[in-house]
Amino acid sequence: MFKPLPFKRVLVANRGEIAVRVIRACAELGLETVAVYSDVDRESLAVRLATMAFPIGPAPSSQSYLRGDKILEVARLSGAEAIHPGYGFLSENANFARQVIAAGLVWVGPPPDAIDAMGSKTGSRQLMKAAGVPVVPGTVEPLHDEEELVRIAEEIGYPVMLKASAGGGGKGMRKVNSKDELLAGYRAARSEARSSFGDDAVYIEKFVVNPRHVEVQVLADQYGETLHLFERDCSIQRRNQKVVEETPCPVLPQATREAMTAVAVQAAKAVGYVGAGTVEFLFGGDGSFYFLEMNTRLQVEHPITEAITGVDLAQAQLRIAGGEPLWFHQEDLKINGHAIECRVYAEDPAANFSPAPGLITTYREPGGPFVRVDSGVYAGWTVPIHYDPMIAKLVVWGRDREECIARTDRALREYRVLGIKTSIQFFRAVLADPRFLRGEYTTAFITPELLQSLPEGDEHELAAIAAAIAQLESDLAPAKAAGDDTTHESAWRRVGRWQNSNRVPR
Amino acid sequence: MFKPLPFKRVLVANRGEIAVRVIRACAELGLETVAVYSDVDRESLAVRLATMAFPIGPAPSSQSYLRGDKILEVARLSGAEAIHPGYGFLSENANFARQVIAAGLVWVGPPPDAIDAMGSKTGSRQLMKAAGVPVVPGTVEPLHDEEELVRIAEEIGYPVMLKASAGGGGKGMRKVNSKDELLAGYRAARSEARSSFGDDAVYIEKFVVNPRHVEVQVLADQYGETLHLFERDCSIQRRNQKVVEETPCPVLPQATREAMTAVAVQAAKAVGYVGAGTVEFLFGGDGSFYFLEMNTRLQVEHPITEAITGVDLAQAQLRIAGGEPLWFHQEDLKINGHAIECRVYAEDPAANFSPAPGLITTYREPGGPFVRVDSGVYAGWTVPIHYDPMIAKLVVWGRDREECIARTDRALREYRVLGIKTSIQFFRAVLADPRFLRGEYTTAFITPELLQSLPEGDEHELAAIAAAIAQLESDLAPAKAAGDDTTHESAWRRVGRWQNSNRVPR
Amino acid sequence: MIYDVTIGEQTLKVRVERAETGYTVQVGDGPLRQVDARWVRDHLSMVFDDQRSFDVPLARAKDGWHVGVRGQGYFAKVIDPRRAALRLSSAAEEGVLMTTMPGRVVAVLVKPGDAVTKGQPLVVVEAMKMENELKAPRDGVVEQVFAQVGAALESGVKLLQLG
Amino acid sequence: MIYDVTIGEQTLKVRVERAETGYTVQVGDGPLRQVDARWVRDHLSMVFDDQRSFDVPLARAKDGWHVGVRGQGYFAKVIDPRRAALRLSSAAEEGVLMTTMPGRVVAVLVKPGDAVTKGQPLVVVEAMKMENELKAPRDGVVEQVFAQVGAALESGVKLLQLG
Repeated sequence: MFKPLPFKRVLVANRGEIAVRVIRACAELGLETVAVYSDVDRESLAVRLATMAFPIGPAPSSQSYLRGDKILEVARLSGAEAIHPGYGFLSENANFARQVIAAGLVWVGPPPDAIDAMGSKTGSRQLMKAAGVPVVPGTVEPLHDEEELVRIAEEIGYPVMLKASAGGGGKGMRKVNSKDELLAGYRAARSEARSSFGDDAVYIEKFVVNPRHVEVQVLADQYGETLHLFERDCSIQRRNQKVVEETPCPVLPQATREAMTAVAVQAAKAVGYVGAGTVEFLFGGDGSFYFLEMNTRLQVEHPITEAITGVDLAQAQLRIAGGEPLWFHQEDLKINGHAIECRVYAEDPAANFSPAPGLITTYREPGGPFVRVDSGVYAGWTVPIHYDPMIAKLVVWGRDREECIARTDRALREYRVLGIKTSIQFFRAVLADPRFLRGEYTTAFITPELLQSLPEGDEHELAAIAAAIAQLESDLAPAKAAGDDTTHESAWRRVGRWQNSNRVPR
Repeated sequence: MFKPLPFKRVLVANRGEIAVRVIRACAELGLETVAVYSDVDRESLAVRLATMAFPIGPAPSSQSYLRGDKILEVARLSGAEAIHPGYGFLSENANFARQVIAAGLVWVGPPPDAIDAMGSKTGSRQLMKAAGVPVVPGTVEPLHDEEELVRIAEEIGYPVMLKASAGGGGKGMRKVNSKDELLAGYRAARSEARSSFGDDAVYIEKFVVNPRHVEVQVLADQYGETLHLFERDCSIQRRNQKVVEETPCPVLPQATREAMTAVAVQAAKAVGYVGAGTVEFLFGGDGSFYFLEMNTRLQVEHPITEAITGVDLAQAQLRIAGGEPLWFHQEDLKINGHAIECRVYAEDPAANFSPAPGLITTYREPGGPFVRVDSGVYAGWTVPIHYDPMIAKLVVWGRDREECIARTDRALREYRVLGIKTSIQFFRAVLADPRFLRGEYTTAFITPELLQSLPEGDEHELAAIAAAIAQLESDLAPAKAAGDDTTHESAWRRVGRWQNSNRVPR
Repeated sequence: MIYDVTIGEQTLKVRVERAETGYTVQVGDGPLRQVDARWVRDHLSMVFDDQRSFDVPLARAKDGWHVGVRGQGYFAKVIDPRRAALRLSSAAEEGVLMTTMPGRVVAVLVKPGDAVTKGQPLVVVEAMKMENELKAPRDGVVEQVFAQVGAALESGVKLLQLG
Repeated sequence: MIYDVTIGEQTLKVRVERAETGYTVQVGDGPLRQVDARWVRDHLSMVFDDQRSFDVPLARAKDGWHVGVRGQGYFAKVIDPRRAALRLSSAAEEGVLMTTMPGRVVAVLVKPGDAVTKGQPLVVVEAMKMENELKAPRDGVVEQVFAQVGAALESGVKLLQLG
């Protein structure tokens, strides 16, 4: 029996599937929950499942989910004693965390100073470098002159990457393959940086060839015990957003795993980390790995780690925040089998993943062995235009990677979403791709060709037949057609019966 | 990569959740499926999920699911190359199995001779006794005279049980606590047996005090390798039907586990068993255990074993039937965590578990971490009157028993079924019972008092308010009331909006 | 509007009025409460003025509603008392025996003209391999038998009329 | 009845008639097939005469149906050709620009009187942090602009009329 937590009611300062995830963890620990909702989320699953629910403003998150003041006011009104921020929104806002603590509430997250320390990309890099954590070789500060550029490029070795200090979105970036291209590339990068950002400062970094995105889950209690829960491979991305994740990484040598996880624990300890966090690495095709950043919160993809370790990370966050020392240790953790997550987005993969919000008319999740769906939606829910398009996560476990892939494909085939476009079918193309099957993929996995490989067969013909049947019934009995009336005893079902009884209406 | 199976299409000779379970296993192995359905099952989930579907007759199972001839005909018509019988119906019918094999099809089950050997209660007991498996001490043959009775009662020790050889249903049974009661009890049992069955033959058995029902899952390939996958405790029963099962058994000493699982493997080997099977034991409060019977098929409760071992038993059945040697061995199997199954029945626990078939108007399964639902129903499905009332199985895993219980309770709270009565709420009373929490329960666990302990609070008031609101809207807009029209843009939802805009219909 | 809502043995007077946002409700002479109620397909999502949230599945039934609260299903019979006076007396008072669940008639234990006493088994209905005895709602004489052995019947079908 | 069903770029002629059990269907001049089709809430369960089973989610949309086959969602525009003659020409021919998804208007790039060429971006709509340019369906002159920057619009709302 674990120690009763020092709080009884938890405010969940988030929305969507992660709010539901946290509500479930609270329910399993016997805690009451307080949901907050923007105007368009009144009918959300989180509101429906929580013990209490409070409105906090209009749809735009700047007026609702990002309003720390309103959330603290709801905490006061509701009698919540702890706040779980989920991911995104206020989860990595150190000032909000400080306000929560100052208000005498329990912050279910890392210490604000740890958030701050990891919050700045350059700051955290310098900090990690000092702590002996490998970072991508290069300067963090802007280059002073061409002489320094040439010297450092020689030091770290080609290819190198030149990046605008003020940059982002790929602008002001230049890959340089050899010394011959260096100066021309530098000048082009500076000129592009100046025209894009009004600042021509540029820094240099080693270009990691065939990189994969591999991250390590860590968990630390308030008493200095810091564990890792192995890695996740999150290389399959579109627009720098993760799409499919798996654990363990199919190509990580055990020695590298040991080194990487040790470094992750070291990184967490260097900032006095507490709770659940993730240390992200770039893992090169040559076996090297480098610290990218640390996410000081629960990650979207945490369930695959739960699947292979059996540790409920959301529950663990709450128990750690409640002051409980870790109830298991590094040697208790083993990689058990394999897990894959597919992030189901309301978007159209065939139209360059453009968002597809709207009303979900049909929604049926897959079930059966070792299939988990974390979602915040249901049939009848309208996916709002204001937030991230992720509507659900499909998480599948298998004894080995092969079984896991086959089961994930089965689950995808069982998934039924209608009304909005989703990435469900696209995942089947990912899973069937030979690069994925071999485990040999990089962050450049998703290509236009992959999108073309979506299955094609008699689907159009079948869809046309179904639509024609529906239209016929609708034309014959317009007032009571299917889709207008989906009750259990729909007129349409009756129509079906008439036919079996010579069309005599009953 | 496992060896491709020698069949591509599997006929699933069953219905309900187990048909869906088998279809999922086939889909994960890349196999096509053929569903068969009785007249009332045309719209079942199994038919919807299968590759092909064939009608096999009227609702009564004697005219459909028990008609081996029709099923073999469907196998021929559909080109199915294997038949999976599920549980119940034809699954333990050795003659049907022989016909399947004679038709050149693969029988996904044990050899017919093994079914036969275990099919007779007395026959299997004698066989097991000969193989050195402990059976409940006593005679299997009728007692010859009072002299023999006294001698054997002394041998096996009091209390003893006297049972009518032709008996069943509790008639002609007498518990005898000491020698003083023996002869009177014997005469009474004989007289009752004669009047009930026209046959006064009576045999004697040791009475096992505070018995639990503990069973061992076994798995054997065609080449003589026979494994066990630990035990399941299935003591919580109503009307001799299992209701809640868990694994591992919370009170089984490790030494007994080792002895019991070894005996189970021995029993399976004694009959040349192949495939998945279960050896059932009576486990006495004194630590003794005795062979009861062997179920020569997949059990309803197999998923809890899957949860703690990671082995997909339905897939394993198919692979073994396809001739694959076992791909893991005894030493690869460990008990990982704890799992509980609740069998969701369409029945009314408050009315002595009387059946409650009918239309399911609302159906939402729980989700999230480590929660699995195997079901054959959906909102809009009418549970037929003709078959077993089980509609779904909730299977929950936890790192330990405590976490598992808390998570199961959370999942039960999330489960929403309306239209028919179910046992969902009843399970919450089971889980909260101190005897269950301590793990100290027997087959006599379910008592009238437990049924009285169903939670009571403001539920009536809340239900009354909800019904009154629905009735108000229905009275104000009778043609378009909720429940009459549950489309996404229901009139009723619009009514809700009117109120926010001064009731001006749009 | 004020309704008489009967759940099990208990009857509650529930007052419900549309309000600016949602509804004003009152149970018996309890406090007035505001409730924001939204229909989400087959559920009613209710948030009360103390911000307590309840997710209540709801479906129309004969004479009332199926309602689920905290996982438990209830049948709420709803009567508008202003109209109730116009109604006929209940089935039990009329001496009508009806099926209470779908099932198959396996035995009719009485015949027209038989005198029966309240609680006496009259018809046996089987569903899902379980037999259920349907008992006389009051004393009386069997006037007419509609039940036929072997017939598969829905819930709420007339089996027998007592005089 | 014969319908023209358009899915993506493809238009199929589908003949469908009620039959003794279910329907008789024919696509183009393909074979006649029988299909037993049952509506189960928001799905159509179809079993064809070769006993192939398909579980197809279905929902009404403007001018047609959303249909899901093997996990993929399609929009099937359904036209009864006998009535089609009576219809007006399509929106694109009329020069109407409409929203293709719900979103918020973040920019209007033209004003009344501007000459535009087919494919030229006219309006930018944002949804879920992604911007989408809506382009001119044909050459023409902007007659009227209905789109207002900042407005949150449903799918299928008129943004702009070309002359």
